Amino acid sequence: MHPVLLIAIPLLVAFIIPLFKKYGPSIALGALALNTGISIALFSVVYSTGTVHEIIAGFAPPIGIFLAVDSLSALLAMIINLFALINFMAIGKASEYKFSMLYLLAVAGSTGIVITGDIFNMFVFFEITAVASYALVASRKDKKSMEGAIKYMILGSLGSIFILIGIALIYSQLKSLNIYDIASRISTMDAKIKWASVAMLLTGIGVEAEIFPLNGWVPDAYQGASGGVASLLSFGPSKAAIYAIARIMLVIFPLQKVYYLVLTIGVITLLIGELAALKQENVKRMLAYSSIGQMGLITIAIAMGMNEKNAILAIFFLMVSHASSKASLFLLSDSSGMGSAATKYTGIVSVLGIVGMPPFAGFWGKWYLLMAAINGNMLWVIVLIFFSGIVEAAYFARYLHRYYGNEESFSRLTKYSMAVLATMSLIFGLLPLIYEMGLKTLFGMGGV
Amino acid sequence: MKAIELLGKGEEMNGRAYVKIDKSELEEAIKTLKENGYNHFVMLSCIDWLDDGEFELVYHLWSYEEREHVMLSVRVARDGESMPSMHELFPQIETYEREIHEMYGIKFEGNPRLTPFFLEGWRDMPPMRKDFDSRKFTKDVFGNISTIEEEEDEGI
Amino acid sequence: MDVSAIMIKSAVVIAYAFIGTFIGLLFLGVGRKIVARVHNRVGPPFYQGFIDVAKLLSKKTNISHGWIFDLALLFSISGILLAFAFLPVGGIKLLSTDGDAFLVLYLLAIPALGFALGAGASGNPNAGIGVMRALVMMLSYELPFVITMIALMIYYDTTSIARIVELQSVNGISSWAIFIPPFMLAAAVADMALQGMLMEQPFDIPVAPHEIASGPMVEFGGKYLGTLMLYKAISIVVETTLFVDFFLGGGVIMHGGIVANIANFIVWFVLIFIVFTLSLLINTAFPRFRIEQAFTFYWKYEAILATVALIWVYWMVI
Amino acid sequence: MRYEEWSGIARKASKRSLWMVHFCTGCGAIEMPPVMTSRYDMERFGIASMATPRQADVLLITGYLTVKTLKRVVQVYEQMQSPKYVIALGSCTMNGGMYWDSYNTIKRLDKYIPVDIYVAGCMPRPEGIMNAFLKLMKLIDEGKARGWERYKKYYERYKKNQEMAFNFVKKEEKEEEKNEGD
Amino acid sequence: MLDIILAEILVAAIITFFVGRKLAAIIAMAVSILPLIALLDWASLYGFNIIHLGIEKSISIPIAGVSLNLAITPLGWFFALMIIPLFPAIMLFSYSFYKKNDGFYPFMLLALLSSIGIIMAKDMLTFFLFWEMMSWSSFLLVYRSRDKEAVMSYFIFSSLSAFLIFLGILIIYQQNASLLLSSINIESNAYGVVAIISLIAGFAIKSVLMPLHAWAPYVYSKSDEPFVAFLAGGLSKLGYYGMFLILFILAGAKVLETYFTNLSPNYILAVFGALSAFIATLIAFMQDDMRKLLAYSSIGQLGYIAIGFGIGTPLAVSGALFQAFNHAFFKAVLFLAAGAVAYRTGKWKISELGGVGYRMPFTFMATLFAIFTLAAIPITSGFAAKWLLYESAIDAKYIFVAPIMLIAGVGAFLYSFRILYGVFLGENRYPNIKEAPKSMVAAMFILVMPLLIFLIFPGYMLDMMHDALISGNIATLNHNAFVIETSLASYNTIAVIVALMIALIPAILIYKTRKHRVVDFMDNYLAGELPELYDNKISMHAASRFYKPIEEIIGPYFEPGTMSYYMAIYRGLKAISDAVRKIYTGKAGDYAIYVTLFLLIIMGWFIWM
Repeated sequence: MHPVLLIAIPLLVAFIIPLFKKYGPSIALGALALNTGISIALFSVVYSTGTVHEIIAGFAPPIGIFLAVDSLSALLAMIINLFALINFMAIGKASEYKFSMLYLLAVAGSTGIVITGDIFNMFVFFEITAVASYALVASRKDKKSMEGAIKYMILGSLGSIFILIGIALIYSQLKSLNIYDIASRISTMDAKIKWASVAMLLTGIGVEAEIFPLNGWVPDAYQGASGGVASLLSFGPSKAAIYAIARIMLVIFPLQKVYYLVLTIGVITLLIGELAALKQENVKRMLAYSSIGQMGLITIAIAMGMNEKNAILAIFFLMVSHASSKASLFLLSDSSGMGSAATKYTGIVSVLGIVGMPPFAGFWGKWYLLMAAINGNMLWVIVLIFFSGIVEAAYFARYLHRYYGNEESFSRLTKYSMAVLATMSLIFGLLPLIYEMGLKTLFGMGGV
Repeated sequence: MKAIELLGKGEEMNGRAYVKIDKSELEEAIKTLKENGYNHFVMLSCIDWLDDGEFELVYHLWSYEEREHVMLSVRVARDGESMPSMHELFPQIETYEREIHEMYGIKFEGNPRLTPFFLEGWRDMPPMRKDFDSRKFTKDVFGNISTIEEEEDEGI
Repeated sequence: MDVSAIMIKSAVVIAYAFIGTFIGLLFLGVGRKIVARVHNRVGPPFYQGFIDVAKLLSKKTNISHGWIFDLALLFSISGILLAFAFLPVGGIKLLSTDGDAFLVLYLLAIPALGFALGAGASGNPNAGIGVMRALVMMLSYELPFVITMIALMIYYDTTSIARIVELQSVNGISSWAIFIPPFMLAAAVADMALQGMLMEQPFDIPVAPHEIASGPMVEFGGKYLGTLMLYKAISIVVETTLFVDFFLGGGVIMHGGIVANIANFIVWFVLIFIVFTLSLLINTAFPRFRIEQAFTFYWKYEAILATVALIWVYWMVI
Repeated sequence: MRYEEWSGIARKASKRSLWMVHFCTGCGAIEMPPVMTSRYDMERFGIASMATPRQADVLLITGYLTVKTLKRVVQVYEQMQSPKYVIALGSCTMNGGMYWDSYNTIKRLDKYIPVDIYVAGCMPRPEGIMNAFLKLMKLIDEGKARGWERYKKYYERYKKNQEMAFNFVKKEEKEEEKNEGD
Repeated sequence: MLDIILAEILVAAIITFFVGRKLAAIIAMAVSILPLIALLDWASLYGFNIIHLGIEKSISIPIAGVSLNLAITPLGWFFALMIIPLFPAIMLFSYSFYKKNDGFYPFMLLALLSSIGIIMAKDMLTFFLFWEMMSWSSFLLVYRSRDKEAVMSYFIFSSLSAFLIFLGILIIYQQNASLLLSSINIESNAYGVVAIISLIAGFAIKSVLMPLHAWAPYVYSKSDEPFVAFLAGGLSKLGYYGMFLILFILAGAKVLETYFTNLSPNYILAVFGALSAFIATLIAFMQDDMRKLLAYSSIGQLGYIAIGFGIGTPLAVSGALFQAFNHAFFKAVLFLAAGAVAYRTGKWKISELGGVGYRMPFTFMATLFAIFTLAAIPITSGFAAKWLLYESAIDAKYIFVAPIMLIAGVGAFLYSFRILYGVFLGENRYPNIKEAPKSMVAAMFILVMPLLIFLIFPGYMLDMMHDALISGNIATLNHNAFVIETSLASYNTIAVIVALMIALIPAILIYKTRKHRVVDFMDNYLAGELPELYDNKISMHAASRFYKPIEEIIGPYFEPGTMSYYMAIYRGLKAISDAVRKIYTGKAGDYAIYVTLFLLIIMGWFIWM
């Protein structure tokens, strides 16, 4: 089973659905289930053999499209599809066929970004996810979601332009689109153009990856979107974008200067995200700011990933913990609180997961991140992480206190799927899966 | 005397103004005196004229500016005629009225606390009235409480 | 510690307990005589203490408020006798080698806590307020007393009273603590604290008869009051001996056999009598303080003096 | 509990240490300071004034008693611990004194609580009070001050008298009528 | 065997979620006895061979790729003796305390598991993991109280403590590149000192040392009593376990001494302990809510242990460990008693309670004994502990710490009497309440049992901590079962007990020979007033605002309270957060400018740097 199926199936099904309008959601569900199966199979293959390289349509790498599935991308692909499946069940059958079409497109796009080895191909998938998520955010059709969607679209399109320019600059010099090929010949590029392309790419993808100055759209988009869409955004596109940054940073431009810049950006994003969330009364905006903070944390991990093996492990754990906890919290934020046992369980488990309490993946994420930080003896980074940790504890304690016990209106399926999403962080925190995956060489050739 | 000018009637009796007032004008009189400096309510006393069948209630007021003492005297029938209570004007009147109610039996409408004051468990007629024979009462009550002598056979 | 040694030791302790009670009751009567003399009155006979206790113990009916109320009776006598057993009396180390100053300090607290429980169980509001004042008094006079005690301990580098008495009687009277400059100040402070401990006039706030009907003792009568009188008597002896042991060398002037013991006993007796009379004279001179005044007196003025003495000793020692 | 079995020492001790609770109901209280202070000094005989009836042996009534005060005096007397004695000062306690015809003062204290010693005088002088104490001490010594035993023996009669005084009962028969009445 | 025990606790924790109230309590009780058996079995290692089941001494648990390895150490064993026995008693107590099973037992069992983990941790990863597990399982128990201050303050303070400890661990890890506790030696450079101080501060938050204690009064007074009995009794001891580990086993105290040549920081720890004991006691007796009073009294008593660790001499440390042992038990009993009283009367305020002791004699007896140990009455084990501490203060000539410590001891009488009089004695305002249920009374008496043993034989306690002291390379005192000798003086419990027996004879003689009559409550001297005239409504309660006179003198000094400083910081943070939120203006145009600006900045940065 060729990894390209992961992209092909959702795209194909997305365009078949309009024919069977009534059965749209159930078809989409089937496609997602299939997709999850494949991604789990792919994960086990990568788990046993290491990175997987596939070519599409018979052309050799420099010309043909080339898929490189390494350990992190296999994990992310599995998470995106698995969580998308559960999330879709949580959203339930009520959504009409147009919604499931967009949903499938977004899933296909973000999976594509993660597993492709070709820059231009990555750009195409960026466009697909971006367009799909604009429409998804606007799916609630009220004033707030319209406003959020528009802001997201403006910034998203600005970002895509920069990505395109960046890729064009690289192509003009090296005449190739394959990431690894570029990586090996990057030094031959003229310095000025090289730096320009890095800046362009970083900014472009940064918009989608919610890095500090570029995440203006995040609070409004997440507030506007419905719970299901917000949780999709939290584990789908943003994770893929952060992965793309990791790939550019660690594969194409493994240079010290870039490393310092991304580190400082990460720290600023973390502080801004956490502090902004402290005063925020509206739940969705608060969770959005907290996602910005978590993204900052992952960026720090990526920046340290350059020369610290622990940091790579930290990226794995943080990605999983943030995806699972944030997804369930966004689903929960649709109603006014945690009434029944299942929602109470979800709320408490996801908060403990994000704050980084032991059996959950978040704890290992923080542990390895800080181990890496102390190896690079960056004491000031540690202190700032601790400070933001305390601020995070403050607003999550207030969140837990305010929303405990109020009544809520969830169907049984939604409640249980939320609980499963939250338990994911616990499962990955206990099983040694991620640890082994983390030890494998990352990004195939030229990786760490 | 200033009080006599104020109320228009009454005469001076060994240095004090003595004014006879009817029950209805009483409140009016006290109010005017109070506004014009007689702000110290000395006491409320009651005399039992048994033979002409009336109680005489005397309201004593004192003014610090003029250093004058005025006595407003009101005549009330003995057979249980009631009096309006003046405690809104001077709070301490309430206690005086309570005592007079207990000792003479005059009812004061509006007085919130006409409960027993000095005498606990008293079931006879108000003791200060002239027609109450204290000596006979003592003989009846305390007279027949027998002393407890030591029975001789016990011996010390 | 073979059995015979224990037997002798407990016999000595029991003997001294009786002596202590006897002297205590004697002091009660004599105390009232001295106060009466100051008032230019004849005053009761010196054996009045014995008569009062005999009368109280021979009362026909004794009112009690339950088993917690009786606790007061048990605690008071046993606590004060225990404290007395752990004090060197006139140079004779009863049990004071087995315990030290802190033990005695806390043993003195047992009777106080026993009263508090008994008074509390009697349910009388006067008793509650009385006990509150007694505990606040204890808190207030303990601070200066404890500071002077620590000054002594640091100076003699021991916490056992027996050792302190030994070190003070190395060469007779001249080596008494009171003649060392900082300890003169400390002795004055400790004497005022002693005034509070003995509940003499300026500080008899807890048992004030006029304000709170003799405080904790409101519901005590008959044998309960008799026991309290015994406690009061013995506590006079104990507290004055404590003061004498700390500052006046425990009355030890000679070392050696029986003669020395008798001499030391007499000196000890004279010393505690002087200290007791001093506190009585202060008693007659002062009206009763309010509890706030007593608290500020001890915690502001006395504590400062005591700390000065402590620092002075500390500076001398290091 | 016969008086004689009571050992001699106890009697001697209680004689020489009388503790007094002092119920100043009338004008006798002013006589007490000279008794306590240096001129007459009752402490010579071991007499001291105590704050609560629980601690006292002697109840000193120093003046006329209205019915209302009698209720409190009876309560204090019952709270004292036996053996207890009562000394009544002044003529008001004997026969009502100048209040002989007043409607609410009791005429003879003896009818309500057992009185060991009456001290005549419209307020006796301190010497009188001192004599009373000395007489009481002599009585105790001879074992004649037995008021508290009388109270225990004739308790119901004392109680009945007290009830009649408290409710100003006119006549015994009136009482029966009252019973049928209500 | 050990793995079965731990697995059972975990499984029980999960089962008790779904099981009925009574069954959950029974399971919890049964499971919490298992570690106790393990403790007794390991006792044979340290000279007390009681039972021999051959339970393994160490175990390693694989989790997420790494393995947590646990092993019993002498210090761990001694602290386990303080903490583990609390659990069966608390479960027994809560058998009849809770009306419905809403999540108390599972989290208590998780807390039990994590405290075992902390005590037996061999390396710092395991230690920190179980430390965090402890903080969130106890947080969820505090969370049940639904009170805003308690929930927020507990969560923030425990995450602050966790981060401080993590900082210390990181620096130590950086210095000797291994997490194993046995192979650590902290260099005495600036980093080492920062690590030690942050570790001690982290542990001090959990063991409520004065400036970091702000959360305790809120949490102790709002969450339910059985949990607070563990929180005050057990959890604070884990803080001191960590401190002992850092200061003595990893020779932190020596590092601090060598680094700060002139002023030894141990003295500062002793001073903090003394202040904590003194100020907490003064605040304690002004409280009206019984649980707040017990909270401040717990802060005060824990201050003594900090003094002991601060002075650091063998005398001081053994005194501190003895005091820790006593405090674990008598504080648990006091909170359980408060729970029993609240269970029956539904009230906590002393001004509303009164005379409960007449109708609940057993609860009163348990409280009375616990209070005697708290107030260090001579023959109780409380006195032996405090005696050692006083001796060490005098021996080390700490002239500032010694008087304050002694006054705090005397101050303990004041608030202990306030509880006895205000709640149990005084006017009987609850004449018809019944005694607490049997299971509650049994739980209290189980916790009183250990204090009884060490009442007569303080020497045994010194034997038990013998190995722990040696592992912390501290000398031990020469003692036998009854007598403790120190350079300054000696304390012989047998002499005290025998003398007490002798002294009791006259008291019993007087008590027995003269008969006495028990009188009912209303027959009291009320200056002759007759209660019947006021139809028995005379209030005889004198316990509300009991220490009013000195409250007005001392009160103003403690007016603002440390929590107000923390609240100021919190408001400052909120102001910053407000400023930060301003950046997100909400207009798409600004965001676009931000993006382009960002691009220009990083391009400039790349090209010119």
